Amino acid sequence: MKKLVVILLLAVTGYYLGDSFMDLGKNGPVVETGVKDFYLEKTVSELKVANTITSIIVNFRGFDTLGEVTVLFLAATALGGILYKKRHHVGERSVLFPSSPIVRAGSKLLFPAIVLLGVYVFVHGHLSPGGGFQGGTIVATGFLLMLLAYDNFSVSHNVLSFIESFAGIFFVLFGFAGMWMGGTFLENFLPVGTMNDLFSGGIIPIVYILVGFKVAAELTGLIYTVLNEKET
Amino acid sequence: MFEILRYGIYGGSISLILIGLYAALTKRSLIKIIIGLSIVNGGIHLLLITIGYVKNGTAPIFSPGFENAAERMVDPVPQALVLTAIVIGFAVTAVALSLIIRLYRHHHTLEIDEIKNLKW
Amino acid sequence: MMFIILVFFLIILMVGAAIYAIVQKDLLYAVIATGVISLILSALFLLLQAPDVALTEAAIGVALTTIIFIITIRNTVRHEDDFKDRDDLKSAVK
Amino acid sequence: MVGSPVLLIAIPLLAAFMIPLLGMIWKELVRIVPGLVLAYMMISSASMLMYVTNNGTIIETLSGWEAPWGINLVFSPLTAFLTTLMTFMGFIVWLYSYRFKRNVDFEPAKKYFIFLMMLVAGAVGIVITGDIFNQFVFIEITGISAYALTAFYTGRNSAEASFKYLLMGSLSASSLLIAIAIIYSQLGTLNMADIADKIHLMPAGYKVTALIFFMMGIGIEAEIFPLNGWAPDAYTEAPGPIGAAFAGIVVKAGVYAMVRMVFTLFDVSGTMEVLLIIGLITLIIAETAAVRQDKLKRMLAYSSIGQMGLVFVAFGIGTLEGVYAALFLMLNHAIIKPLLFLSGSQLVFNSKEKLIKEVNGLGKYMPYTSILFALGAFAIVGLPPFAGFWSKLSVLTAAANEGMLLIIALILIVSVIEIVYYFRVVNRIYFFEKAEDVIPQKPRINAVIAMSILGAIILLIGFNPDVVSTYLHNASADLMDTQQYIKNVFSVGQSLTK
Repeated sequence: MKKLVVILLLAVTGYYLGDSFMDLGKNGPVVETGVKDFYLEKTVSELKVANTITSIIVNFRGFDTLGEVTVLFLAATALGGILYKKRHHVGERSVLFPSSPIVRAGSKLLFPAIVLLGVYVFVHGHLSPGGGFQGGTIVATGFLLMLLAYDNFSVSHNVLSFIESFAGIFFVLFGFAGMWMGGTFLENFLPVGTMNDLFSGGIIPIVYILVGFKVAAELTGLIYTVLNEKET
Repeated sequence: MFEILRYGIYGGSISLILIGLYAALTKRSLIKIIIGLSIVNGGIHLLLITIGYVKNGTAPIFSPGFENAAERMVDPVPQALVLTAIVIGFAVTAVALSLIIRLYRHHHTLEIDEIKNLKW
Repeated sequence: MMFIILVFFLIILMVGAAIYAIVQKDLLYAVIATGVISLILSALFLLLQAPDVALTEAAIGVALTTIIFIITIRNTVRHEDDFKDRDDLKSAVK
Repeated sequence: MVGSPVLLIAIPLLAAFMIPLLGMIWKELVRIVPGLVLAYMMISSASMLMYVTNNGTIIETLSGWEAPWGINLVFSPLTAFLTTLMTFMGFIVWLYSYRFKRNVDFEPAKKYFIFLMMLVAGAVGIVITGDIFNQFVFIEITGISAYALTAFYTGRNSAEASFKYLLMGSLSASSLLIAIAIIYSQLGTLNMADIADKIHLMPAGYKVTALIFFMMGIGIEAEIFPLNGWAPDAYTEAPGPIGAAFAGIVVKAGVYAMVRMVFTLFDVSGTMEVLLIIGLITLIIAETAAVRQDKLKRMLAYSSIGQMGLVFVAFGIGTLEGVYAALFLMLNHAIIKPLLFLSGSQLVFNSKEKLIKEVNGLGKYMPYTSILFALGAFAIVGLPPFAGFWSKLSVLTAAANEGMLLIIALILIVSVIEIVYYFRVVNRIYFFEKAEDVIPQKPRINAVIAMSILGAIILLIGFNPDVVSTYLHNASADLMDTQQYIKNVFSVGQSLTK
């Protein structure tokens, strides 16, 4: 009975969803020129950033990104709180998969490469696909690999929270610096340089690198907290 | 041809949303519910990306020498939104799963009917 | 033409994986099917000219989400219909 | 220079990132710093409220891009009023829970204060942002803080209440994203003023679909009827002051998002009637459910949902008077319900089950707390000399002017039900004998101060309702005038930072 009701509900939802989007190909949007043309134009002419998505995430909609790293920060904090036990054995964890020597050796080989790739991705976020989020998550997967392969591999919670806090603090301080330089919050106050240089785009690469550090630290901490959750 | 592509992707993403919603609303295992939610999120992300797609579009990244390629580029805004939404969705999923672990500690089951201590 | 066939193939695969994920009673397989959905999504994002999103989805959806699900399953129950503790199940299997 | 709206969000974020470091230096700092931040937010938004009342709306652009392109913050009379209210409540809740888990556990206490601060910051963000996707991000910030605070006690039911909240929260976040997708696909913009400017171009069918998805997405925070299943459990299982924070802060932000959407963003005809009907259903179901409860906090939670229903009824009347009445109700509810939660959780402090019958005869043992609870109860049912009376009167006047007699009758009937269940509790406090095993709790000095401030405000508004009427009039005029909103956002001349 319940399933029937749900299916009926979903049918109605599906019909209206389809109705809203299917016509888009035929008629197109009712407003031809949205904000995207402005973004595409200004990214080249004013910000000198090659990757439009980077310029949107860090500059045009930078406030969203600040909120988003806060969501991750809160999730990492919440996870620690929800799984909190009075006596927490640090460094002891349930080994997920008893890993073979091949996996261990392979992980050891791959780990620096993955971390290096992640760092490359977030440093070049304004020039090529990628950026803080992508690079940060790649670095976190590197740490995840090590955590899975070695049951005695541990990351220091203090170091992680240092990185997390400092990256977050500097992000907000860069925003304040924009205000202090006479503009608005998160305004790009540094010279933008020439396009396709590593040092171009003003504060955009700097902020994205901070985001990368923060995301990497938070995701690693999150995974580490869950991995340390012993079966009871 | 392009119309067919568009319909196909919209159809795929909407059916993902509906399948996920079905799982989230009818399944009795808590983990299945969260799986359903993450499928819904995937569908919505695909939907958003497809909105921005244009025929024969290129990625919204300017390469040296092609600074005037803007009119052929796909819409970058939905992509930025999806980036944000993916990370937020992951954060919510992680919190949900940790709550499941804690519920299991107390109830030793994941059946939603057996956990209902509180009235709905 | 090839492009459209490829996209349709991926979409059918993805919807199939989604259906498999919700009918499968073994939660571990269901979770892996969810990971497959994320993988296909990431490929679709790449085909739809969204390389940034594809990177993120590949790292978060495929690797991190799946692993968190698997850890949860290791810490709780593996089968959807399990009513009892895992220890009971273990002894029953042995 | 009176401050800047962006600081209301940036400062708490900065402090939240700093607290883990500060905790390593001196453990007391994790309590003091959130308090300082909340006090700063309160003072700053109050002074900006004065500025806005005299000089008109403040629009703050971010990242140096003007309205449709960058994200902007709107500090209009309405948002200034709500922000001041919410930050004030945040400060009161902080004051009440200053000694929370002191000398017991450091880690949970640290997290509690981070989440409390972020709850307030997220709610402020929902209210002052001028961009729908940004609003989504702030809804998630508020949401995650709320889930974590609901699951704060490691007891049996708190994780379940939190899970229920999270489930509904993430479903509604998904529907919010779908709504954003529909809007963006048609209008190519995410800025609220820009949407309000262009919405008439959108075909009506899409508009209705988008509006329904939006309502589903935001209704969860606003506790409207089909989406409020989480509320009683979350209010019951969360720590006492958090119930107050939910009632005073989160719900207000949700209601704001809802009415901003209905009044400004969309121009669908008939939405007001829908609001009215949803409000009536919520009101009647919640108030009848409240009578049946045997747990004190659950009763208060249902009463809170019912009050939100009344707020929506008042908004749904659709006239300027109706909006005025609704805002007045929100103000009163935001002050009275936290007082009830705070004093109520003192009354059942030492009990495990938190049942209503455990307050029997506590009037002798906890005289001050009991008086404050009784004051709150009298005020919320709308007895004449207290604050609630004026707001209920204004709702009835607004309905009478529109000739909605049925609604007046229903509101009066529901008020009678409200009187029944609140007076039952007050009756138990004063005229019953105390059970043997109930241990009265002597409230701490900071809790007493926090509750006394709220009580004093109730009396102040009750005896002199004119102190708030200027702000309420400005705020309701601001909500009704869509064209002015659009004009304000697009004429960025008032940015204070320049």
